[in-house]
Amino acid sequence: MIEIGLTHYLVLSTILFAIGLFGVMRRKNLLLLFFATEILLNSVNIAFAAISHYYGDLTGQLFAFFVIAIAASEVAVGLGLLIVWHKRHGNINLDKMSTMRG
Amino acid sequence: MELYLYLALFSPLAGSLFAALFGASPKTIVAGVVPSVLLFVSFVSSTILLLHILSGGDAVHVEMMTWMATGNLYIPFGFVVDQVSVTMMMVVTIVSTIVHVYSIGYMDHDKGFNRFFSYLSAFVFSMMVLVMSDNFAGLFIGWEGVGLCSWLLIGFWYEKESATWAANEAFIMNRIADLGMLIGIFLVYWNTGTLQYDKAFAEMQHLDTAILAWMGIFLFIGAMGKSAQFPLHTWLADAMEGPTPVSALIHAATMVTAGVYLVVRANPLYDLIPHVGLFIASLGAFVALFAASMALVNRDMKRIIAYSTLSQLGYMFVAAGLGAYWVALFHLMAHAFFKALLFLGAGNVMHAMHNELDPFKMGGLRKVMKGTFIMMTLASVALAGIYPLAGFWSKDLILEVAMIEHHYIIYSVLLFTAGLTAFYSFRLVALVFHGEERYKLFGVHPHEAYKFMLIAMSPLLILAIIAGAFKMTYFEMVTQVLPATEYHIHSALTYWIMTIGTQLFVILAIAYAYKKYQVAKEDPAMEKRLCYKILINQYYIPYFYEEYLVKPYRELSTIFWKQVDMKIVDATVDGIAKTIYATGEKTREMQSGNLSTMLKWMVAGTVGLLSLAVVFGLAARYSDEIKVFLSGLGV
Amino acid sequence: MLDNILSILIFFPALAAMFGFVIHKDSARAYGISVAFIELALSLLLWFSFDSNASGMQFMEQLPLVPAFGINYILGVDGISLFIIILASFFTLIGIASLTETKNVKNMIITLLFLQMTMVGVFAALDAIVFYVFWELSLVPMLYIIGAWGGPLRIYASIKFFLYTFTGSLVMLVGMLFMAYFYYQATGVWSFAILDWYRLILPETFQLWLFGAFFVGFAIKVPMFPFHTWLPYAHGQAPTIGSVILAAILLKMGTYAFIRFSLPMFPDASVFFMFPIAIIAIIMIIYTAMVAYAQEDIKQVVAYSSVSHMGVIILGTFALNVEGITGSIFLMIAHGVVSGALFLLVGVIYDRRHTKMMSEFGGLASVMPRYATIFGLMLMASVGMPLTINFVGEFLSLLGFYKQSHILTLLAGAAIIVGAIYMLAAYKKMFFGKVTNEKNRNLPDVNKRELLALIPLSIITIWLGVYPKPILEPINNSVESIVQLMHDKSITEEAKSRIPNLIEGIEITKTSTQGAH
Amino acid sequence: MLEPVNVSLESLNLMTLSPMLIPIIGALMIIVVDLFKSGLDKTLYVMLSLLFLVMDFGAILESAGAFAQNGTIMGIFDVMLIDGLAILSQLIIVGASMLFIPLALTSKRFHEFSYPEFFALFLFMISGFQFMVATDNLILVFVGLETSSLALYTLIAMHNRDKSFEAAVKYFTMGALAAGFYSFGAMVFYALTGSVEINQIASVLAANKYADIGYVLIGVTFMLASFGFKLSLVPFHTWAPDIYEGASASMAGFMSIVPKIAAFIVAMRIFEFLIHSGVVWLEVILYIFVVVTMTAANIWALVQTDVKRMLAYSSISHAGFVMAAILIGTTQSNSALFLYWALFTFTNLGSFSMLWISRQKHIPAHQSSDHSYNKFAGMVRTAPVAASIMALFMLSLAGIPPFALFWGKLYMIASAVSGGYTVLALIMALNSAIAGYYYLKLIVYMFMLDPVKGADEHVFTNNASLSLRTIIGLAAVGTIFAFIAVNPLLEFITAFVYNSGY
Amino acid sequence: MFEAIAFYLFAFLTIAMFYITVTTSQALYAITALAAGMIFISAFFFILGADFLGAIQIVVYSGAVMALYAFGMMFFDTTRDVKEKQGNKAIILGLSILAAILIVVIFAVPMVSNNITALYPMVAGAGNTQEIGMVLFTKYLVPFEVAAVMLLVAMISGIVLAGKKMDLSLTLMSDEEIEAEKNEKVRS
Repeated sequence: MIEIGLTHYLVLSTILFAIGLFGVMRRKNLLLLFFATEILLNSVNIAFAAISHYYGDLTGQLFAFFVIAIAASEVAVGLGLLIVWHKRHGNINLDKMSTMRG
Repeated sequence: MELYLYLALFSPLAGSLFAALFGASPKTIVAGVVPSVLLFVSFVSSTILLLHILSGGDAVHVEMMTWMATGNLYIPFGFVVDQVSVTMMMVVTIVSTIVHVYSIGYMDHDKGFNRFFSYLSAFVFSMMVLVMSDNFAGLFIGWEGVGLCSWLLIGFWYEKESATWAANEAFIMNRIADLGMLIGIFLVYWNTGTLQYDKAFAEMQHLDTAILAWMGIFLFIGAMGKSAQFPLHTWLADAMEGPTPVSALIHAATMVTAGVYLVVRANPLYDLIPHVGLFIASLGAFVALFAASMALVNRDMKRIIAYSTLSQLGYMFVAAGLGAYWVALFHLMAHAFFKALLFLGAGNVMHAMHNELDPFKMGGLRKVMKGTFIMMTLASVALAGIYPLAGFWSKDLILEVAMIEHHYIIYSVLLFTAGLTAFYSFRLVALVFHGEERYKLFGVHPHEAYKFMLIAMSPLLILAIIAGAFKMTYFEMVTQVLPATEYHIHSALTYWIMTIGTQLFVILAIAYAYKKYQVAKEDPAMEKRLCYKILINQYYIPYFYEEYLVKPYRELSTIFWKQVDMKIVDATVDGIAKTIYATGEKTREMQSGNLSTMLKWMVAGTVGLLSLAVVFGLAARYSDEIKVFLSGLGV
Repeated sequence: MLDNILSILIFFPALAAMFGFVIHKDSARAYGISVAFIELALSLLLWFSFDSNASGMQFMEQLPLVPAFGINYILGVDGISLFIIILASFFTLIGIASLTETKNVKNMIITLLFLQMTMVGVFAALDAIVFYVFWELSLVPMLYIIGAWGGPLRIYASIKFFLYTFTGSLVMLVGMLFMAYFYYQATGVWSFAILDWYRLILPETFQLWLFGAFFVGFAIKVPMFPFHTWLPYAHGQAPTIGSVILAAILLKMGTYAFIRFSLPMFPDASVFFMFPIAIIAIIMIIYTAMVAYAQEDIKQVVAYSSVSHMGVIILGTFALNVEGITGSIFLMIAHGVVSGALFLLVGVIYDRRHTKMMSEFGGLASVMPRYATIFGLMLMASVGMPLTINFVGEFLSLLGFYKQSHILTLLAGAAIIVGAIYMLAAYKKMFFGKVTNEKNRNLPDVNKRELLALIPLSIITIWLGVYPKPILEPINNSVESIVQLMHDKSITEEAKSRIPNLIEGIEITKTSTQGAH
Repeated sequence: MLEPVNVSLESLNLMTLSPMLIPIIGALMIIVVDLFKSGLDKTLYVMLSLLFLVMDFGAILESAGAFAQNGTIMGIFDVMLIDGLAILSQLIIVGASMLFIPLALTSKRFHEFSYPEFFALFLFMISGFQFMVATDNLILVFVGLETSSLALYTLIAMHNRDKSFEAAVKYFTMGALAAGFYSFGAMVFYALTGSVEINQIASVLAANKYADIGYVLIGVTFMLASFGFKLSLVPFHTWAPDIYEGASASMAGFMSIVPKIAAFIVAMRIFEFLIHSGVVWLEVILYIFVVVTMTAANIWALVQTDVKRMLAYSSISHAGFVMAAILIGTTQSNSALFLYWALFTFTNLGSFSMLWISRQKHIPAHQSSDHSYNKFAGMVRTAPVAASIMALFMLSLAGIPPFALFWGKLYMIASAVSGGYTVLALIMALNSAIAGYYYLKLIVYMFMLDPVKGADEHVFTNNASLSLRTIIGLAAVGTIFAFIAVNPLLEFITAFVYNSGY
Repeated sequence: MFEAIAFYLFAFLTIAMFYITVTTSQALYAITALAAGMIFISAFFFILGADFLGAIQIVVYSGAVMALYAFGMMFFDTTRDVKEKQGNKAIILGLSILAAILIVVIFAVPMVSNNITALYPMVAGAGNTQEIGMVLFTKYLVPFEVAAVMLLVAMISGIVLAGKKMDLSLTLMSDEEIEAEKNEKVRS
């Protein structure tokens, strides 16, 4: 327990990932839902950094770097979409977003 | 000779086609005359052929062209005129020529006049094919052809429900028998490799008796249908719905005897299987009695004659079954003459009585219809088998055959039937021509038929009287191809006792008939008796067929359609389609359009995969332990 | 021209159909008749140049299509397919000539011409995929014909027809792919050429499975019990021309395919499945005949009677001897002519009264004597009266199967009884009796146009019944080579004994397979 | 201290980048053009994009030539991987895009085409897809994937109506989740092997003899979830119908083809080696995926009332069908995938284009949605040629020979047969039969029903212009005469797939 | 020892923060917790010696992303309580917990194969940033450039979507309306 190994980080990452999943499923407010997706990506980043550290290999860090970049881009696009939606409908509740079904 | 053969064969066809040309037009006398003339040509050609054969000429055998040839099967249109077929040709052409001429008068007022002659000539053509063919397939062509024409002619007055019903019944019943015939033909082909009579019969000598027996049985089933033997007999009585000339030609003289002809023709086969022959004879005897009994009480003139035909066919089968083929053929010929005469006479009566058939509504007609009276009486005498008319010679011979072959039961049945025959024949004569003129009650004014009709009938009368005289000539001729067994009772005393006894018995029966029906009166007491009811209802056989075969068939058909086909077979197919569709309808809810649900599905899918992965991962990791565990369980 | 006559036969109607789009709709019928007439003339030319004494494939054409996968455009005819091709062009002509539809005649004619392409294609194809292409493609025009010109349930009927057969043929396609794969394994080359497949001898288990796969496709097309329920709907709803072509040609695809594929490719499986299939055939014969008897709609009677007759064809096919197979092929043609004529006849009365219910009629014999006569003739042909075309086929089929089983043939022979029952009953209901319905009293008899279609059919019915030789002989030659091939290929004792060995046929077989390459 | 790195220019193989760079340059150029003079007509941008796509296509062909000569080429520090798969898929991607982009030239005006940015984003997206397929580095795959996805979300939204926003948001959110799955999956593989290059992963795993099968399975699971989303495998498909409905018809057609082929390539690269190394679990799971996706999507397509949604489900079903190729994993099946997809491109793009030309701006009362079935009722009367072409596409989709898709199906089922997947082959065949129903349904509406009363007669060519007609004509010709092209196509594809070692 | 304490501390904090993020009904709490969580994560990066990553994490996430979100929150006016109707909570909870447990079960098993050779080993004596730079601009040059394109795409997307032109939908307007609109613009 005391000796922190890779497994610890992986487990932590998994728990955070699960929290992210929980959020993704639970949230109905799109903005808050986007938060949860950020958690997903962040949790993976921890694992990448940890693996990179324990293997002495830089690839993991680079992956994490790109993940951060991707997360940032996603925020931009996601917020753009939300803004358009909000302008039209005045809400960002996904329960009110089901005109297409079946 | 080939020319005459073709002439004999195809002039009826030409006549038929000629008449058919006028099929849709109103009555033209030409449509009746030309076929009659062409039939006369056919008759003349047949006579020439007969003379040729009689003068010791070889059988005429032609092969016109190939019909079917495939694999080893080779079926030509081949025709043979030998002693047997020429007999049949003579019978057919004589009777049909007469009937044609007669019909010109009989059908005078019918709007289907032209059509009638077309059918009638077509029938003759089919019959000629039947008798002249040199192979089983050709025989079958004629066989079915006469069936078709019989259907057309029975149902000639197609506006009558009963007529069309009878036509269909006749056709279908014949078809049942034809199946037997067809199977017989298949058996012949696969066992002998050919359908030509001569080759097949030659081959049969080497075959196993069991196979031959099956062949004989199946071919005889075919014969049973055409010759209306029990249990396929009901159609014949119903077939009387057709015009009377048709009854005379088809249902008395020619077509119904085709079965006898088949057995005679296949004599080499039946000779090899005497037990089947005995069965045929027994059935014949039974039918003779059975039909005669029904004729006793019937109140329909034509049906009475029809039953008598049936009964006489029974006689013929007795002869044929016992191996006396020439006797059968001889009776066939004689019977054809007097029975046709009887029918034509009945036709005259019907005409006179405006299609009334119940003899109880006639009576005393001898005054107005002298010619017909004489002819019918003589025909009845011939039928009863009184010396020296045709019936005596041929029928007595059959009795003798039964005697000589030691089939005493058959003999006594036949003897008894002979009495019955005499009784019902003269019952009819008595009712129709003697006694009170009951028809007056119905306001009918009977008149004699056209002269030329009576003249046309006269050759039949003559033949009915003198046919017996040709017995020995005939014997010599046909025994060149048929087994030449002379039937003589060795003891002269027995012979005379038998003959005179029979004659006396018959005359007694006639006398009784006259006595009883001289004054026709309804007899309610008799009508209440059980046996009367059985007889008048034809042993309840038609009823049985209707209730237990026709109706169930109809109902089963409806069940098959509405229940099985629609509700099971089709519904299964539709059910599969509907199930798929319904599944779609139900599960499309999965696509609720709500993003949250979609995300949940994604996560659920992943978790599902994960659990499978874990299970599999664990299983892989602990595969050894699992194996041990499972082996412990004995799996 | 003779070298490519099959391609011309296939694609000429299609090309003509393309051109047909620009024809003015009033002239469409004339155009259609001309095209169909030329096509018929071409197919007759094919017949006259056909060497009746040779048993192998003739007029073979070969073009690479997807050589990488062994798919080639191979055509050829032998005695088996020749007459069905002629029948197809004949019926297209008859059909167009007797067309009474008034709605969208042009579309109908174009569709018919396309249909003709597919029909000829199916029977001329010697490559499984090419065969499959035409086989499937034939569904489309038929779908349109039923769906656009049919009765009230037309859409249900057309979709059912399409999907049912489509499903079956997809299973068949899998079977074909397996066959090609086995061929590939055996030889290292992909090939879908039927003649190549003929040379492949498969182990019995493979044969059984493949036979099953092909069977599903063919059985639905035939249609065999219990896959037949699409047929009454299709016939019942289709316009006259649709029923005529469907009954006369399209149904024959299934039975033809049995002879072209199943028998020579899987002789052992054919023997193995002979009795089960014979029993199905007997059920088809008797059961559907009884169902036909119960019908109230004359067209349904004829439709079910088709199923019943197809039973006899199947039985003849699975007699596995020359007599039976020849008979079944002949019966295909015969049934095509007769049922086609019967459907035309039903169409005649439908055009006049717009009903097909038999209870609406009665006594028509006196109102329409010519019609009654022709109907009667076709009825007699349908019940297998000798000297009509049907009898030859029916007789030979039953005769052939009798070699294999006595009892089953006896049962199957009931065809001639039950067939007579429903046909005569129907005829009685429609034509006999008094005219009870006032609407029927003044019906006009068949007119010239209808006679134009019916008279040739009547003539053929009788001509081929009296003198079937010109057709029977080429069929016989080709069938002999197939039977010999089956005998040579079969591996089980049972099959060797069931399939006759025609010693003189060996030489022919060899040359025919060599000629293919 | 770090040593300076010396890299020779030749070793970089810069030409491997050229096909991807061309659309990027094009996109930038479009933006620059807009910068200098705004308000230019869309035709300019359409033609510019087309021009760059043609150049792109040329560049890919050039690398195809190089591949045919030298085999697989690695470039730019071995990040770029130009093998047969990359080339074939790029050809399909760029080819489909070339067919797609002229669809912007509608006679009616739509919002998205008024933006030059639309075309720029489109070209960026294409290059994103190209990067995705032309590498075996999971990082580049990820970045390429996101580049294209982000552009795609925007392109959908730019159609500018409520449904398209809804679609974009849904797609985006689910895409974000899928991105999470992807990175998690990549992480697991990285944890296992210390590498994010698929070749490397494969060899390390093989060296370890798959000792950590549990980890592998977790990684595969997440990868499956992520690509299941992209490929719309059930139950990750839920976005597809909604997004197709929300997007413009032309975009929907594009989406049914291009993103999926890119995802197929990556999936093929990842899963193929796993299947070949005997990961039975994956085989079972893929089997289930294939069967369920094919069948369920078909069943749902049956009950649709809107043609576009029906086509969406049908696209899902087709994707499931093609997924079988990866399961079977033989050269034949992988070639079948490309053949199928190339033919599918023509047919599906054609059918969506048919919807596109019939797009109305205002939905009449009798129509419940943009492309409800009854809109097409009796189409053969009013627009016979259009109806025939539409029917042609439907028949092709249903797999009626000899139209394009039949050959794809044929070869795919054949590969299942020769791969030993008999039952799968049967299921595939039977599914085609189920699918027949809903394609027929449209044909029934068009050819067998009467038009709805009061329907606008010109509705079917509402939106048509010469270029649209040309595209549809091309698609139709491609669909009909596919049988001529199948053989060269097949030989080409098989050679490329085989030489790439798949 | 220090490492363990730091790990557990930050692990607890991160989990807590993220948990608050996904459960709280106050958007403001959520964003705050998220930002805090991000910062705590950067702590892990520092612990693991990924200094560059840690810096980026703080700059990009806690700086840029959070600013964007904050802006978004203001725009959407979500500062008040967020009412979220929950469907079946059991499913949500169950699925997440199941997922966690399943992965943990497997991850808890130590990896058998530990003979991983680093492809891009950390070089002793070089700073983390230097190392990253080295790899980034050689091996990962292409992904880096593509990421640049991606950011450009994101930028364009953001501008287009949030731009004013989107307010008026040409898609929904008929041609006449579009013409009218144009003329008005010209006039004004």
